[in-house]
Amino acid sequence: MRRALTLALLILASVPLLYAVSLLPPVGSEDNPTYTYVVPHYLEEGPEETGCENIVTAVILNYRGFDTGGEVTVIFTALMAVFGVLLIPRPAEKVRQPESAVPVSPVTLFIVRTLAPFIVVFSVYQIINGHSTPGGGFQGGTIIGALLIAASLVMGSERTQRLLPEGVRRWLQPAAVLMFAVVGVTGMLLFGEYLSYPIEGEYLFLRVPFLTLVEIGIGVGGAAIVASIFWAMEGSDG
Amino acid sequence: MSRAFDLVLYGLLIACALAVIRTKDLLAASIIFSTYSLILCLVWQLRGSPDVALTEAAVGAGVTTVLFLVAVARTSRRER
Amino acid sequence: MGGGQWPVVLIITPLIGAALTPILARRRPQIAGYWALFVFSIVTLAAGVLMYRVSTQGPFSYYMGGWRPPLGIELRFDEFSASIGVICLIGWLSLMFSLAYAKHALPERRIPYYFALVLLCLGGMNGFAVTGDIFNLFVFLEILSLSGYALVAITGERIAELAAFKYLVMGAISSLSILLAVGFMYALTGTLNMTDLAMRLRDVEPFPVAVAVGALTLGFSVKAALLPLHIWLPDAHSIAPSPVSAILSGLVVKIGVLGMLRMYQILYKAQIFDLSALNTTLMWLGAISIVLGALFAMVQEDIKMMLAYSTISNIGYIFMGLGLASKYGIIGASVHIFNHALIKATLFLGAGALIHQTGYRNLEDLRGVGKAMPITSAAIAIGAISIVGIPPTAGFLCKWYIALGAIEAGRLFFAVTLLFGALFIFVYYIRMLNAFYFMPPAHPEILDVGEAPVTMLIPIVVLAMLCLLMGIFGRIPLSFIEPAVTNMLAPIGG
Amino acid sequence: MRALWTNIDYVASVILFLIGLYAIMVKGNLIKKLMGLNIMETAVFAFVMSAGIVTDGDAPIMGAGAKPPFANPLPQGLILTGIVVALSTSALALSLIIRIYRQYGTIESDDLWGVE
Repeated sequence: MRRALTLALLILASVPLLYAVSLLPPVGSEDNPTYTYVVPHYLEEGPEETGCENIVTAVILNYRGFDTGGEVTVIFTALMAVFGVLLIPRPAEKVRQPESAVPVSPVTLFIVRTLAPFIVVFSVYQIINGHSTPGGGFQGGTIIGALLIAASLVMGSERTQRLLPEGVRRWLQPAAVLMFAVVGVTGMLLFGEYLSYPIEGEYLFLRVPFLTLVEIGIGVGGAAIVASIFWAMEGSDG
Repeated sequence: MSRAFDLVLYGLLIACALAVIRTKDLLAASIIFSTYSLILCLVWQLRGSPDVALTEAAVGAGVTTVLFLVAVARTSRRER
Repeated sequence: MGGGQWPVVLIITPLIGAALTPILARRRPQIAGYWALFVFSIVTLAAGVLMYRVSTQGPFSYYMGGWRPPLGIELRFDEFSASIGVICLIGWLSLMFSLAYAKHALPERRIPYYFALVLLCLGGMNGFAVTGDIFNLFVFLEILSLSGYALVAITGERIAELAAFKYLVMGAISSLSILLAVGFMYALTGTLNMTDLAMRLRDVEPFPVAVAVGALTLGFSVKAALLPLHIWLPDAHSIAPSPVSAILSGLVVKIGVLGMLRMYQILYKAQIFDLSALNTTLMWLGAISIVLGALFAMVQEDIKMMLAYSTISNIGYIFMGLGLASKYGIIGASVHIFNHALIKATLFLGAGALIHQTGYRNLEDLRGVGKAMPITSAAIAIGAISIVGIPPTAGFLCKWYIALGAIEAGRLFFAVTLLFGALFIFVYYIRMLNAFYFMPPAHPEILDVGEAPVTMLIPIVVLAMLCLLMGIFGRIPLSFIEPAVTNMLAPIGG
Repeated sequence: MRALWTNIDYVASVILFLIGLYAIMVKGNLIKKLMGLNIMETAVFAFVMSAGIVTDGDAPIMGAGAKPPFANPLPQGLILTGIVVALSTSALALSLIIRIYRQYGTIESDDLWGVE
């Protein structure tokens, strides 16, 4: 009954949606307003104005950098939220789950150990070269975070957490938010507005280092947050 | 030609989405959800968006799935 | 350039403050509260300066990264953005109230995260109020919603997590429907800036825009808890810690209304189609919310539950004012955003103080508390009188304006509904005051509890005084918002 | 109908959106609801991305050998943010689910109604 009713409701809702969709500008055409209005400026002036060969990076870190500042705040909010919801009153009372119910197979262990250095190199490359190649801070950071998760699965969370002691972790988690603030305020003091980067003039050489700094901040913060969320959910302290 | 391939991918996406809903075993559903994300990642790579594809692969297929698995392990595996 | 960097101070300070909170409070969690209060004082100062600038120089913009729209993101400060004032005021007082409250109500380890989340929520609201970019709006909406969901669950009491989950699912669907609408508008016009969007929406297909408007209305009315979409609100608002209830009920639901106002600003300027169908719907839903919200509130035993339903009723007033689409109606609605925030914060903080001191939540158990906690009870009484709309208080003027708006629009029926709604509200607040002052106590020991600690009393008293002052000087916000409304309605020749 | 065929990318995302919504409304298991929410999220992302499709568009990375047409970079930037938002929502929701299970021993909403 409930299913049928919901289904009917959704089919009813789909009619105006589909009709509206059919009236939108045709997908893929180069004459769409989405492609003729703001984007030509990004594509033509982007590399010149921002120093990024990857225009997506130019958009997310320079033209619309404030959005990305918001994005890293959202994920930091998620971390605070997970801690606020999950951390149990007294550490002494915490329920220790068994490290893992099934013993880790030596094959998995071997693969994780062998691949780890390559994964790290790959993510660091992504983070540092975000402005000229696909990928960037967040992608690289998430991959490092995923590696930490994989390590926790094979070696146990306690041992992995020793790589990133609690005192250090506390500083790394807000790294992205703080790095944005530092670069943003520097830009504000030197070039006029929050998150401004130099377009020309004597400070031009600072542009790429600044972008790289932001990328590193996002990467480090992203990795720490992703891993900490996992640890908190898995039952050990974030 | 690439249009036909797009259609196949969309078909697969919808099939995966339905499978996620229908599967009673939550562990299996999580894995199917991961597949869903990977197909989506392929779609985006084909549309000239390697950045989004990388993110989707790392976040959607990777971290989100792991978090789902942790939650399933901490709660119950069967859906009623 | 040429305008100082106060907008940056306003937006960035709470985010940095929140990022540093867990680090600073690692050893001593109690520090977090004082730190958050200090950070938010700076934000409040910035809000004051910015509001002063708006009132003296008129609206102005700040371009993030120096990129002019539509290339970059614009922060737009106009009369509606002045809601940062009320956000900062209520936020600051709630933070102060939290100092003593958090110590008792929360597990110690969660205290730093509590304050970080409150800062993020308030910072997100400030960003939402001033941004001029529809995608940036979505980002700030997510910051404030995520922290809101977590704050509901943070006590870990009774059904807190369930209420938070329900809130999260409804909230996430509404955010997605807003993002879908952003997608529609972007596909049609290629721009994300609000001012630019209003210009470019003039010559596009109207039907997809209508669907987008529908999705936006749906999304924002979930956030604002308009009646058929209110089901998440009573549990979430009553189970949250009291200062959080004050923030959620006073401010976060208003974010939905503010979003509607932004949408109307775009639509009136774009003049793309006749809005009367939407307006009529909102008017009716508003009227139903007023009556049903009040009826539900009448039968509640839990004091915070009652206040939560009363919020639904008052949101009805605001939506009715918006739907009337007449000048007085919209002015009344905009000012009611402000006044209801003050009143509801008074009531929730007052109720929080009562619960904190006595340990009881039900009206029956709280009998006779008027003698035990005279100051808090008096403040609650002032709040109750204001919310009913008895003349010398804050609630009167805006309800009066909305009624005027209904008459102006030739909708006498709605003016009558409004009066009946006020009557219902009167009944249930009388019931509450009766229990406080005139009934013999159900628990004799309640007479021995003392007044709340001074950091809790100050916010309550300040808010109650403001409720009275806003009644006397109520014309100030009315005349402040008037040019914005006139400007908004100008294209339709009203 | 022809217009629907040209805009098949939008149509696909609308279908996925409705599938996700159906899961949220009908499924009783909280984790299942959350999966529905995630499907809905990706559907909206696909919708916004479709607004930026350029036929045979190349990745918008300038440099030696890059030739137009390029894919639209703006929706890509927006969706990068969107994906992170989706991850954040899921993380919080799953934490809530874990807590709910610890308290009530069930995550079926039919059983949880009784608790309330």
